[in-house]
Amino acid sequence: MLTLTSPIETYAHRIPASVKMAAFVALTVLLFATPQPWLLAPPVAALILSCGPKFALQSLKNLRPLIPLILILALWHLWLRDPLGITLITRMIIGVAAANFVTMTSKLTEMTRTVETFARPFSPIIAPKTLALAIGLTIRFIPTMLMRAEQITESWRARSPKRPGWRIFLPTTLAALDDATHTAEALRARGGLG
Amino acid sequence: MTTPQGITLTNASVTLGGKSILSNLCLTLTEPRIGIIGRNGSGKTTLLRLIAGLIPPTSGAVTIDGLNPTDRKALLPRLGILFQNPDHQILFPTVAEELAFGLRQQGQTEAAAAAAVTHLLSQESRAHWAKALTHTLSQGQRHYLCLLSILLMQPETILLDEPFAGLDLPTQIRLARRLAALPQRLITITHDPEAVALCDRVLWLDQGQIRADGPPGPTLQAFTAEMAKLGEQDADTHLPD
Amino acid sequence: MTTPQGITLTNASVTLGGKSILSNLCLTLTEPRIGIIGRNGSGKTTLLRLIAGLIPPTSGAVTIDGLNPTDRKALLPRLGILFQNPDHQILFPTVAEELAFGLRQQGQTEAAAAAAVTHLLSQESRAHWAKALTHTLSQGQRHYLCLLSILLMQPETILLDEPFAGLDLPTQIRLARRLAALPQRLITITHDPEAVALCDRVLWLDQGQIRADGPPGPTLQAFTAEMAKLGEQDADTHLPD
Amino acid sequence: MEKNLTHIALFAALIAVLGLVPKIDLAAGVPITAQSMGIMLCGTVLGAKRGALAVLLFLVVGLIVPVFPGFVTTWQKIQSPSIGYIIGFPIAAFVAGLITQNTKLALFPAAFAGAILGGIVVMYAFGIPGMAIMLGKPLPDMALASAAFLPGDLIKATLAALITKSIAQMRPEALLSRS
Ligand SMILES: Nc1ncnc2c1ncn2[C@@H]1O[C@H](COP(=O)(O)OP(=O)(O)OP(=O)(O)O)[C@@H](O)[C@H]1O
Ligand SMILES: Nc1ncnc2c1ncn2[C@@H]1O[C@H](COP(=O)(O)OP(=O)(O)OP(=O)(O)O)[C@@H](O)[C@H]1O
Ligand SMILES: O=C(O)CCCC[C@@H]1SC[C@@H]2NC(=O)N[C@@H]21
Ligand SMILES: [Mg+2]
Ligand SMILES: [Mg+2]
Repeated sequence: MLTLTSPIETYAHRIPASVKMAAFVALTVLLFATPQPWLLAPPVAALILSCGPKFALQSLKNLRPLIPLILILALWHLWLRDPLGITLITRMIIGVAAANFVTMTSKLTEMTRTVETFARPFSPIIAPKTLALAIGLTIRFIPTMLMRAEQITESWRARSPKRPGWRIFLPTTLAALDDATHTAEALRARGGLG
Repeated sequence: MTTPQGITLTNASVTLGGKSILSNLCLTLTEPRIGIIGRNGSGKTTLLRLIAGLIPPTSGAVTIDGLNPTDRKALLPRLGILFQNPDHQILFPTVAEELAFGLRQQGQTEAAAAAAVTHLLSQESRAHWAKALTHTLSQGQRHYLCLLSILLMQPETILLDEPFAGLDLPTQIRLARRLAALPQRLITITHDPEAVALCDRVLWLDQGQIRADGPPGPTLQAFTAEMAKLGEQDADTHLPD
Repeated sequence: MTTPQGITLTNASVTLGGKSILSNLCLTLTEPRIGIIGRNGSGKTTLLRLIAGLIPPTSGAVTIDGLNPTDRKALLPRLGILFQNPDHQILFPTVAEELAFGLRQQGQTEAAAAAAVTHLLSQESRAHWAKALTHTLSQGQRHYLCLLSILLMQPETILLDEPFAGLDLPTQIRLARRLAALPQRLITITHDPEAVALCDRVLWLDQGQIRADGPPGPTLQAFTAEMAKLGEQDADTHLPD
Repeated sequence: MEKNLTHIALFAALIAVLGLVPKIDLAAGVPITAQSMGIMLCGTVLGAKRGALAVLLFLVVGLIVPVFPGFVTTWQKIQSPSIGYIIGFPIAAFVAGLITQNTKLALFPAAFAGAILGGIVVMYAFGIPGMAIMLGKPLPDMALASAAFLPGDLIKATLAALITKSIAQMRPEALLSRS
């Protein structure tokens, strides 16, 4: 599934998502305010380690997407002989590790609900219920579009010796637009937004 | 003042993409069991969407118990719709969420909706469906799920677009029995005359117009005779644009 | 050495999402008219996808005229597939493009493909369909379009998944007549015993296994009796997970 | 109303799906991604307001699930040199939509102009200062570094305009920017 939520249940899963998100925002502010972001590394590392070795290992693995970025920034700053690179990279690693901690220990529904709560001040612009529905629809449309692409590839392969490649982009987009139209009708048929 | 009960169409027409699909329909539908039959492309699904307020009439008017069908909120307890293609109806990734959504929309609490869903599924001996992913169900299973989700909401009128197509025989037999026992008004759309033989009233839709309207006996007889005649020909020699 | 003709399954099993859908099927399909019947969710569509090489067997093997079905190039002239849901088959925005696609893939020139499409549509008195947008056709019309696009390619074996569901009676009658006249091998998947009554061989698929296999007479009789019995019960008391 | 909502959600999802196309990492730490085409499409197909809302929705969903290339969330992106671009995303879509819906040009040139002005000019106007601040480097250097995006972005703008035109032909009712 499309989620980073860790299947390893820890005490941190039971802390409300709102608390974790607020703490994360505070940490980010600190990270950018201080010229010595590495001072924040020990508490964040301790937090992750306190959830057990298996969880910590998973956290480490989830940092993998950062590797190319870190390498590039490191090489670039080495070439420039600019020590700022160290600050940049530590800040990024700590920030991303903390962000992952929040997503790994919070359930999708709970995070949606928290975002809904935080968005309450905007309720004159968008009703919290509508926002929650929009978030849910988006999360659903992502695999649906991929499934559409698969179905279209399958139908293509059933009639063609060649793989479709990029040619599926337009049919998939059109099919997805039709899906959105049908979803709108299905929503209306069961009471709609109101 | 009494508001008119049932579904009324007054000179209702629908034009889509510059093509006239339904023309000048005048109908008052009040019978408890109504069948609408017609060929592919005759406008059955368009008529359903018009009645359900999913598309507005290009001209003329539609009312349901005196209300405008585009007022979905007022209509929710009055009208339920089974779509012809289950993929066009299913909104949620799991069976339980799909079933619960309608009840939540009707104002039930999350707990009440969940309980109703569990009860329904166990009644259907399909408790193991609750957590099943809707997109992995077979086509017939998805179709049946859509039906269950409408029946669960207990609307006063249920519009069914080809409710039996794609269902296997035991499910068809059970469904027919179950539908027959419902106190609600049912409007069944189909191309299969057998499916509406027990209705109080059958309408035959042909190229967007009512070709016949009355008790099932004579209407279906005329329909079946015409269909057999057309089937003998090698192609539709006179299809309009 | 002669290569085996027809479709063979050797101990073929399919597991999807951790669930066993087809188990240990051993079949040799060579008859010109084969029917596959079964309940919703029995695995009919999965079997079709397996035979067509759209999914690989989890274990065991499948061959078509001795070839591996994943070899699309060799298979194209041998196998055509009608998908159960037209929405899963239609690729192009207009009817003419949809019909021409298969012919182009078989190596015909654009002009030849266009001519074949025009000829076919006028033969069907549906010349006005050529420029129609596929997504505005009615469900039955889309279904029929999918059928036409497969027939146009004239593959040696045609796999049809519920070819009659959703088609109106005249179209069904004509289609049946047309299919009967085809020299190709047809494998028809359906839940409706009538649709396969004239086959040479009928297979009854039940929970991913062959429950019966033989001439239509006895197989369909047993199937219909079982279905009627199940229909009398109020629910499937013993559905597996 | 429901149609607006589902189309906005669909385009938010489309940006996420484009995030599955492999990115190309560049020196300054901001990658070349296919997602910027998604931003352009939001504007040119949905129009200014809905397009911007779709991008905002994408960013909000990104707080909950990973929607950026390499399975990355919005939380992480706002820590990276990309932050300026991320802030520019909704505004870029808004401008692209504004131009598409308000010029008297034919759809293709209008969408192309919108994609260039919104998806490139406005986008870089936010992105370059963002890089300068995050990386502590002078603006001109960063502007120069961003030139590496130009060829790709020009191709993406052309594709976005073509797709917009195709949608107008094949699903005219879905082209909310001009309805
Ligand atoms: N958006 C549209 N633009 C143009 N024509 C349309 C549109 N929607 C439907 N039609 C046409 O309207 C006619 C009626 O379609 P409808 O779906 O109501 O038929 P139906 O009676 O439900 O058929 P079926 O039995 O195949 O489901 C068809 O000829 C179809 O091509
Ligand atoms: N990806 C999947 N993951 C899990 N289960 C699946 C998956 N695909 C199919 N199934 C299950 O496999 C079974 C067989 O599905 P299949 O579509 O082959 O049935 P079918 O015989 O064609 O039914 P129908 O008559 O309704 O079309 C169903 O119970 C379905 O839920
Ligand atoms: O970090 C990311 O994942 C995306 C940041 C934005 C990348 C910008 S968008 C405009 C420009 N064109 C690209 O291809 N990349 C940058
Ligand atoms: Mg219909
Ligand atoms: Mg099937």
